[in-house]
Amino acid sequence: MTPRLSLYLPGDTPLHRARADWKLSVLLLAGIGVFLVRSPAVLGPCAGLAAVALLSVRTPPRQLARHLTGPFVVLALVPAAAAVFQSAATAVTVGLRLCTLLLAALAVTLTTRTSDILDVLERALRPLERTRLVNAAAVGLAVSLALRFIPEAFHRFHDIREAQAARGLSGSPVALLVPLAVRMLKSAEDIAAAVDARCYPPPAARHTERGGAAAAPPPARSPAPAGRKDEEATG
Amino acid sequence: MRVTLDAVTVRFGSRAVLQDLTLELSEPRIGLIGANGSGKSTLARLLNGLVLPGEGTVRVDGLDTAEDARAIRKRVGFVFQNPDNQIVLPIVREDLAFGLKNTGVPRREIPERVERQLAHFGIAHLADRPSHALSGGEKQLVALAAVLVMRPELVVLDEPTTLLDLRNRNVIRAAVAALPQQAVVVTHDLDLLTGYDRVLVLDEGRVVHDGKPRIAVPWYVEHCS
Amino acid sequence: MRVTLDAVTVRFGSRAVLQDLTLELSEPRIGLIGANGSGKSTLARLLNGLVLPGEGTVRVDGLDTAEDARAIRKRVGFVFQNPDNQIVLPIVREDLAFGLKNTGVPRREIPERVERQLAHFGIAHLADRPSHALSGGEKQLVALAAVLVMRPELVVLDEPTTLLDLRNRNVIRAAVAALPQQAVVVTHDLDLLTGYDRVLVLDEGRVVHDGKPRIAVPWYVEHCS
Amino acid sequence: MTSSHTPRRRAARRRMETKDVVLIALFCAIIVVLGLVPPVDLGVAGVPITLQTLGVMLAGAVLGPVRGALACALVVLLTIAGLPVLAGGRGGFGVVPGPTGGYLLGWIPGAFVTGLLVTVLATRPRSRPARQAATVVACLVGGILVVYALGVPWTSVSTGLSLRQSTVTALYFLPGDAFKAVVAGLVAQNVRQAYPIERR
Ligand SMILES: Nc1ncnc2c1ncn2[C@@H]1O[C@H](COP(=O)(O)OP(=O)(O)OP(=O)(O)O)[C@@H](O)[C@H]1O
Ligand SMILES: Nc1ncnc2c1ncn2[C@@H]1O[C@H](COP(=O)(O)OP(=O)(O)OP(=O)(O)O)[C@@H](O)[C@H]1O
Ligand SMILES: O=C(O)CCCC[C@@H]1SC[C@@H]2NC(=O)N[C@@H]21
Ligand SMILES: [Mg+2]
Ligand SMILES: [Mg+2]
Repeated sequence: MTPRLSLYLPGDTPLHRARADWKLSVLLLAGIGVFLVRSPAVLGPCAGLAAVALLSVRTPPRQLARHLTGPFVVLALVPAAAAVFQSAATAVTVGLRLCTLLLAALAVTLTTRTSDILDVLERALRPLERTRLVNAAAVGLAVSLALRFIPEAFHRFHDIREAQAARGLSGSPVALLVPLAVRMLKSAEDIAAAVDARCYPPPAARHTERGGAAAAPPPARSPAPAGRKDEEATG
Repeated sequence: MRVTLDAVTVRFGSRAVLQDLTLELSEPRIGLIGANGSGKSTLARLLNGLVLPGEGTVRVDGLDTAEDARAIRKRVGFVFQNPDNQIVLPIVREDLAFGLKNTGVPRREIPERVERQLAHFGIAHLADRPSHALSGGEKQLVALAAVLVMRPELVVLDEPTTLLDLRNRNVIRAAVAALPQQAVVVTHDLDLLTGYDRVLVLDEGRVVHDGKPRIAVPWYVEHCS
Repeated sequence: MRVTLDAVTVRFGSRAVLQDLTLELSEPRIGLIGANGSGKSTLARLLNGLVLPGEGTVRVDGLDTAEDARAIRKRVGFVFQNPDNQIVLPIVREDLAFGLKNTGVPRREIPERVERQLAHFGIAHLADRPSHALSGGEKQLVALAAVLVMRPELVVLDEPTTLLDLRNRNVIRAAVAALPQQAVVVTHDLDLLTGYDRVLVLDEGRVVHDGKPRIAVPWYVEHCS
Repeated sequence: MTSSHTPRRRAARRRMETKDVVLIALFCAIIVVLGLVPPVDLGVAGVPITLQTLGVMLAGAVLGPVRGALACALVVLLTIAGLPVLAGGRGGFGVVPGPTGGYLLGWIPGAFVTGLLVTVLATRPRSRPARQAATVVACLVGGILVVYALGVPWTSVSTGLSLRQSTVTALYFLPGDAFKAVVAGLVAQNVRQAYPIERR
């Protein structure tokens, strides 16, 4: 009923065992490198390598086919368009580039746990943290909350659609989205309260911000509480 | 109204939440009790096509919920366990009017029907309040009023008294008792079931007891607590 | 732990939801009852600084909630009325660990404490389930477990048994009774209050009765239903 | 600390509070759900027409520029992390260098500009229809102009098409996106009326 929330396929191949940060770094470098090269003599082997990497993952064929339909459409249509509008040489270059990237990315995506990728991203963000533009703990919380509330939003969307259908309305996007957004906004207050009530942010994150206790969010103060004054405007 | 379930199984993922249920529901007041996770809400949602059976069929007055969901929903009102899902418009009065507009009730009649329903529940003072700023119990009353104002033929209530105080619980109890319609009530509030015609006890997706409340409720208390 | 409210008033817009409350809460088990909308949840939220008083002060062991909210929240656990919004992480096990991480419990200890808490509530089998796919009652148990695992000194529970079946209600009742901590419980389930040390009855933002449950509960039943 | 509140107010303003993080995550969830719900048509060159752009405009218009942009950035982050959060259940690192990668990244400034324009244009006018119209305009500019400004050149780099040819492929999205901007404008205006929050 709810969508499956990860592309990761458990397994024990060399790529599964490889460290997530290595895999992602290689992917990133390949992504840049491939656009610096035009020669099919270089790009061809690259694409071959990517294909081998993907096959080494030993995905069940049916699942692999399903994962490849998206990239396949791109791989078929983009070079075709390039051949028609540009030249055959461009078509080959473009085709091999995308082939390399899409297959390699799929290989990495299938073999790396979401949590591991997020760990790497969080570590990559850490240097930025010193600039005070990024708060790694906040990013971590945002990702977790999003994962928690994607299925919840999905349920709510259905529930609202159902409740409307049960009451005779079907399919007006405005009538559907207004209550969804309002419910999400409304629950934000309770969720934030629940997060605060469990002592977020964690101590490490608090030290990175200046002054320990200052990092505690200023709580709602009535009669014009930070979290609630919004509602009063409704009157 | 007659609801029939024929060899119904519902799965979420690989877990069977309801298993091979065959039932006929036609009594005016039916209670549905059972442990947490036993499948009560799922069964309730089958009755108006909010959940469709993986195997088997559910028929409401002969209509298959998998095929005629729209027609069925017009006749089967549903009060959700969490009233937040149900309240769709920002002002209480508008929310009650919402369903009426959709089913083509003449505009002139709408305000009066809304007022009458609110007054009937003793919540006329909430009419102009923003629906999202109500207390839990207030919301539950509004959600029930919004369904009843549409005068469905069968009302399915999923734990309608959970958040209510004594007075409001009595209001709902009386309201349900006074309904001219058939009602199916899912509840953990066993007192609610006195005077019902039939009580089903669910356990792990199966009906393990089916009878008069006088017998079914003590049976449940003995076997399940 | 001693919580004191001194001439506290809370307004939403122009409506006073709590009016000039002066109270001292220090008994181990305190019940809070009253009609829907009487201000119970608002009072409960005052106790750990989730709502701040418009006028007056709330002190927890001498600390002002308006000033030391963080320190207070570490010591005052709060279980919300709607578990959908309280469970903040996608997997049950992660959700229980969340508060522990925030309070700096050593990483090695976390898994064990989580397991123990889940086992204590008889919901070890839910540990790896996605939080969104729990039934209503399962969610409520997880929400309570997630707060208790943090071992607060005072636990505030806002209607902790509303969605629970008989067995789970007994589980919670026993869990609350066995708490070494002080507990403030908001509830409409009056049976829950037997053996409590003190029960407050709220009405329109004022305490209208305050005493032993033996007296307060019948008083409430008589005056408010 | 309360006493020191006033002088510190401005600094405190800029810091992310829990509720901001929650709002960002929730609107990220809305954007993702909009990609799951309607049937998706994988059209020309595998570039999907998706309702997600509606969510992007909504994020900017309801939450304001900063949080709106961050909600989109979170979608991008989840995509890169390999979660199937894009229309048709796509995701993974491979999306970025693909032909639609520019549009995806363009969501971030797109939501930002939408939010900024709503703040500038739609909070002034007195009449409801004028505010409504201004919100729609903000969505058109932020959700289309800005998003395409990144998306079109990116398509050209990724696919080897010339800039002009890429622009032509973008026309394929235009009618749909214009419709979405109108819906997003109406929704945002209604939401802000039903449940106004401080925008930033
Ligand atoms: N959308 C869903 N996806 C996966 N599992 C689900 C879903 N909805 C319910 N379940 C599971 O199905 C089982 C039955 O759920 P249901 O909500 O019908 O129980 P219930 O009897 O109403 O319980 P409660 O008294 O707690 O409300 C539960 O174990 C629940 O975890
Ligand atoms: N955020 C809010 N904005 C405006 N009014 C509110 C808000 N929260 C609560 N109220 C109002 O304050 C009053 C008291 O609410 P509260 O939630 O404390 O009641 P309660 O005693 O817990 O009721 P219940 O038993 O129904 O949960 C209610 O009338 C409610 O409508
Ligand atoms: O899903 C992706 O691959 C990334 C987003 C691409 C969708 C772009 S956004 C602007 C334009 N309008 C649409 O409906 N789709 C494209
Ligand atoms: Mg249920
Ligand atoms: Mg309450």
